[in-house]
Amino acid sequence: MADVTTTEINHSEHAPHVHITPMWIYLTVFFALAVGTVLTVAASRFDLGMWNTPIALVIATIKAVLVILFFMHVIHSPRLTWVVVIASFLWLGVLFVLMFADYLTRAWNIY
Amino acid sequence: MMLSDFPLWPEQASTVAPGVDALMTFMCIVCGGVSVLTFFVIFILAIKYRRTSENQLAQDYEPPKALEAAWIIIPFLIFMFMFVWGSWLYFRIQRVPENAIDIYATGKQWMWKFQHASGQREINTLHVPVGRPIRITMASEDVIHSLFFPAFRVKSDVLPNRYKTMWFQATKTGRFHIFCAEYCGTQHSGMIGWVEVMEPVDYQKWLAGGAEGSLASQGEKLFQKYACNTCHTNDATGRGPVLLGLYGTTVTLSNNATVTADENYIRESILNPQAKIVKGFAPVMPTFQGQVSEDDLLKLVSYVHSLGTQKTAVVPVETPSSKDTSAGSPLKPGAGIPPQKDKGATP
Amino acid sequence: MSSLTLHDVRFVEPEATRNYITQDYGALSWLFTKDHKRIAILYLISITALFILGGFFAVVMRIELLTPEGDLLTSDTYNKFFTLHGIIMIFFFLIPSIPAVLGNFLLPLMLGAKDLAFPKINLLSWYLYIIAAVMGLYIIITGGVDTGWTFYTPFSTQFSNTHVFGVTFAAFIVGFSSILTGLNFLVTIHRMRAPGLTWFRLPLFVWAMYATSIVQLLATPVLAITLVMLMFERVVHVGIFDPALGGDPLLFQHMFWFYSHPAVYIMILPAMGVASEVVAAFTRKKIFGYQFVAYSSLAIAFLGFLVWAHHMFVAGISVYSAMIFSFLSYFVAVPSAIKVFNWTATLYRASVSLMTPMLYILGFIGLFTIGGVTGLFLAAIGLDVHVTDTYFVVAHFHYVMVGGAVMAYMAGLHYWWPKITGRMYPEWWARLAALLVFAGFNLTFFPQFVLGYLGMPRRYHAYAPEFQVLNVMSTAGASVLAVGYALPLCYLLWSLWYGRPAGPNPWGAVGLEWTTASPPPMENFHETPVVTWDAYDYPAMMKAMGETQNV
Amino acid sequence: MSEVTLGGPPPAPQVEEHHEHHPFLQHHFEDLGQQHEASTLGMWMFLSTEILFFGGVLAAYWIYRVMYPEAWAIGAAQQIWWLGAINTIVLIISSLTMALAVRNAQMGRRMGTVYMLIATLFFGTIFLGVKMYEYTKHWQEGLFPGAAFTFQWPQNPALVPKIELFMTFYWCLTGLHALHMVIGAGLLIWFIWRSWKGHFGPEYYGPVEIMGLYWHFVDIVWIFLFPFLYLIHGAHHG
Ligand code: HEA
Ligand code: HEA
Ligand code: HEC
Ligand code: CUA
Ligand SMILES: [Cu+2]
Repeated sequence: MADVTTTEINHSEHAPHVHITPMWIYLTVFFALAVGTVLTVAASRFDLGMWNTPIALVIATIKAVLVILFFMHVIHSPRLTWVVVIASFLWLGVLFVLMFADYLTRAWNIY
Repeated sequence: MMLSDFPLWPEQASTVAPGVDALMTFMCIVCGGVSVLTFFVIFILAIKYRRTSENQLAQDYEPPKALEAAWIIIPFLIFMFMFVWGSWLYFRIQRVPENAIDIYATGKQWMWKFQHASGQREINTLHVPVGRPIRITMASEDVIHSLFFPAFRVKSDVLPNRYKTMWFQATKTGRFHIFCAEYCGTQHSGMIGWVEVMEPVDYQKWLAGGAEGSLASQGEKLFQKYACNTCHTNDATGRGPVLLGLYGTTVTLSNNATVTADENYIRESILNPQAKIVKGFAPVMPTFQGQVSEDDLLKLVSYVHSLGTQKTAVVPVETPSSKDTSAGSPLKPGAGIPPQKDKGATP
Repeated sequence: MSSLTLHDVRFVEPEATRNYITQDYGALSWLFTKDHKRIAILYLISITALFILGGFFAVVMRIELLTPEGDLLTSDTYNKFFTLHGIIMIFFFLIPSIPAVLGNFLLPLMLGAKDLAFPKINLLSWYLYIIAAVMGLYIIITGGVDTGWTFYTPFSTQFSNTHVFGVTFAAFIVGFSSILTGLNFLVTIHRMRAPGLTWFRLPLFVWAMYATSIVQLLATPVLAITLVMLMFERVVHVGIFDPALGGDPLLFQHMFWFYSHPAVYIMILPAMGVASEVVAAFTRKKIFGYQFVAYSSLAIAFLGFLVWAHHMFVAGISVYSAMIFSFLSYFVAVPSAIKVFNWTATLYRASVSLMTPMLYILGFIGLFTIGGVTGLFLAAIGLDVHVTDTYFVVAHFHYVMVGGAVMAYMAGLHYWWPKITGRMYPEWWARLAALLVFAGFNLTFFPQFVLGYLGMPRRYHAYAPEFQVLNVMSTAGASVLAVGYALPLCYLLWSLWYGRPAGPNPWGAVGLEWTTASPPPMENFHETPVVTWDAYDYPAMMKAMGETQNV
Repeated sequence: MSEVTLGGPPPAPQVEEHHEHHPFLQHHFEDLGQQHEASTLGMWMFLSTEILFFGGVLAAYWIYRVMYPEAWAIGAAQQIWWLGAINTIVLIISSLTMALAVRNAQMGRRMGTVYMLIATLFFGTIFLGVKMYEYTKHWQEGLFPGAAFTFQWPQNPALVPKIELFMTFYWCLTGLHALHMVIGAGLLIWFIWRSWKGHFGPEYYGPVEIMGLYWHFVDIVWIFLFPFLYLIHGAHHG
């Protein structure tokens, strides 16, 4: 488990911990997201062969990670929040990987 | 009741059956053994360390922790052995021998239609030769069914819009059950039949039509001889109603009266078709009065009877393929999902 | 320390004059309660009603199956009965049973908390449950549904003309009830533990509920979205799962089992938690290999997500993925084995008392083992080809679900009944019922293994005559079973008025829930407890409790 | 999800008071810190279920996308990509304003929070407006699956059912997303009212933070939906 400690229960502070993210971080992230959107559109205008889909996916993932880390404050959150976020995507990954394992091998011959 | 009414082990009638039974025996011994051992230990301990006084506490003793490792590793190894055996058997069940005879099967609410390569069609009965591998290529016309031969220890789901194959090689002659094992609606439990395993010579004779079959199977010949099958096809394409599953159902007539399709009604329908016109059909069926002998009539009636009691509506359900512009027929192979292996011919 | 006897532990706190039952009166004080104990009682009443309803369908089915012909019911009615039986028992009885009743009641008590983290959400989840149940009942009255509890397409989307939409919608709603319960438990366990109550001091029931909640949280949404797609397909006639329109019916099965296989662990993990509690209490011993048992719950929760397609071995998945799923299915059996062996080892040099809860739990261990090992038969792909969709599977899952989960639920209900109601149940009647349930259960479902291997398919309204003898045995067993379940219904009700007052700790067990009054007061503890001992540490705990008493 | 914000006695906003008497501290929590941690953790767990909820449809979407790449490209070509792009930007802006609303609440700037929430609501509404425009257009073009689907593809009529399948996913995904937006907008209105009342401040900003988590999540979903539904590259544009 991520937090096997007792300190977590014995709160020393009474009020929630406040971490105020500086303004420039928000603006930078916003700018990055906007650029990402433009890039996504731009990349889709060209025929990049098999690379169109991976590029779109990578950009979208980077954007999502930025939102999660900064807008959603995960970067300053307790380890448990990280665990929850990563676990969710891990579980979704299980669904994708094992399902595709079936579809992609259906046409294979039996030896 | 007699012991024969109370079987504990199914008949073994295919080449893979002993293999499946061997694995089953192994599983029963290992799992049964471990379970019984566990129960025995629990039983002994529960008696031996029974609480004798209200306030008695447990002794301050812990079994060695190494036990923990033992009962993680040993079961795991046993499990892996089961996995390997099971998969090996599965591949044996899946891998079709080269020289297999092809038979085509269609599942449909609620009947099995089989078609032999030489053109014979049959319903809910399947004739196969003993000692020859048989490959069945199959698809469903509506929902998912599952073709199950308990005596052969094989079954396979039958999917709409996609071909699947299964195979078996019978090892003894006789009659064995065919069941539909995937729930498919009202008459799921009536979607049953028999597989008749014959000597290859008899099978050849049967294929050639030379064999003296039952009344019904002779009726089937007559059905072709009198060209009934030109109008009464197995799907809704003919000019006459589908007779599959007719027997025993309630038929609505053109005057909205209803009548139960029993032997008499069938007989009358053959001899005097205009007497009762089925709703939704034109009165185009010719009379066979004077052309069919009583003998033959009986065979015809018993054939129609044998088509079973599976159908609920007189007008067959449309297959849900009307919108499928790409496949045309719902049975077109490869429409949709890549088939496991291209098996070529269509039923 | 050695001068202390268990009698010292028996009376820890004076009986509270006002407890959660007597705090307020009137129906509204119950319907709008936010107290976790009251919500547990609401759940107890509702799931008992639905269990009886599901049992009614089962009994009628069994009577129908006395003869090979379909004579008592029409085919359509029979099909509706097993569908409703399956849906009610799984979604409306077994999934909420231990978590929503015992978990709700006990979790805050075991954690030394005043309530769950989100009391209003807890109440909301009961309301969702009730809304779904009422929808279900309405549908039963107006015609039922006949798809089987698995809702396989294309039958459910195109062919069935029963209330598929309504039932899937009800299942969708009850799914959210389950998600909210799981979420509430997870947050409570993480954030509301009493001072000193570290992870490895938690009772194993809490570990089990923790693992269960993870599964509820991460599996149920996939069922929800699958049902949404099914409903959309049925209403708008699109082709997500319709082969004629390019869809793939196997996709539905994949997504359905992505939830429904983990769901079987939603049912068995809490049962395993109850088993650990009861074994510890009735052997007065720390569960052997505590940490292994705790971690095995998490292992089951995780590995349980990797095996779903073992329900589809003959459905048309690729042979290679069938192999992968078979392989992984054996992995999930390892942690289950760990638990069974550790419970057994705990009995060694213990102080074993065979009171009713322990009887049920010994039954649970035995029957779960049989159910579990027959799961190994099914996971062997070559063998599954023969036994899938036969009564062998029916026997397997009743062994794990009824022999396993329901037995454990009965054990837990008896074990904590004094805590919940403040009254003892009549011990001898309870033992008799436990034995009847055990005997009736085996007679009902053991013959079904044989039937399945002989080849009798499941969901069969009429069957081949040679299967009759075994079916008659099974029906006979079911009637014993019904009596076995009817008895507790009577004597537990009786005990509410006439039962002997229990006192805070009738079993001489350790655990925070036994340190407060029975029934517990409104906020559980007069003072937030401080935990300085490990779970099931009898000597330490007795010392601590003795000190409390001496104060 | 917003459990914390539901409860408590009627507000009596004040500047300094001991934590145990804070009007929004619920009886079963020890202190505001514990309450805050519990509610954000609860929200994150709720978002896990949301991830798997949307993930379920996306898994199905990808299976068919791999099966029918051509139909998917044609389907995506039926979308007006620049409307999608505008909506993406609009949603990103709303995410920024949402984040700033949380920041203002943390810093105890009451009106700042209110203005930023109003801005978020404003951009959310624009998004929904554009979406409605697209929906009507699709409906008129016969791009709604089922009986209403009249779309033709003369180049290869066999692809029409698969294009319909694409559109099914389009409607499912964007529909679920829009539903989340509508719920979010409703919550925003309520939050605007509450912030205006001055319920939130440095020691009690949890609910705004939670609202923000929800809103950002909905944004993330769209970040994926935009390329998945509007920008599939295929060689067969009509
Ligand atoms: C509580 C519910 C529950 C539980 C816990 C399980 C547990 C398991 N199940 Fe079961 N299962 C169901 C409920 C459950 N199942 C249901 C409802 C269905 C049918 C659904 C439907 O179609 O309607 C089903 C169907 C089902 C199938 C599909 C059958 C088919 O349709 O063809 C399979 C196949 O692999 C399977 C396997 C397993 C396995 C490997 C386990 C394992 O987790 C079991 C692990 C436990 C043990 C193994 C016992 C303890 C171990 C020991 C004592 C070790 C010693 C043993 C040895 C060394 C041999 N189950
Ligand atoms: C938790 C889950 C659960 C539980 C507890 C049960 C309990 C029982 N089930 Fe269950 N069963 C399923 C889950 C469950 N089942 C599922 C998922 C299916 C598959 C459905 C499908 O195929 O879609 C199934 C299918 C199924 C079948 C197969 C149907 C078929 O395939 O054709 C049968 C047949 O015997 C059966 C029998 C029983 C019996 C006799 C009980 C008994 O244990 C019930 C005993 C309980 C009572 C009788 C009620 C309480 C009693 C009283 C209050 C006393 C008074 C009442 C009377 C005297 C009537 N069940
Ligand atoms: C020219 C086409 C044609 C031929 C040939 C034909 N039928 Fe028919 N049959 C029909 C039509 C049309 C109906 C429905 C109208 C009616 O009831 O007369 C029908 C109805 C029937 C029915 C009643 C079906 C029901 O659903 O209730 C039976 C039984 C039947 N035919 C048997 C036979 C048999 C046996 C033969 C051959 C010996 C035969 N038919 C030859 C066209 C034909
Ligand atoms: Cu066909 Cu069951
Ligand atoms: Cu399973």
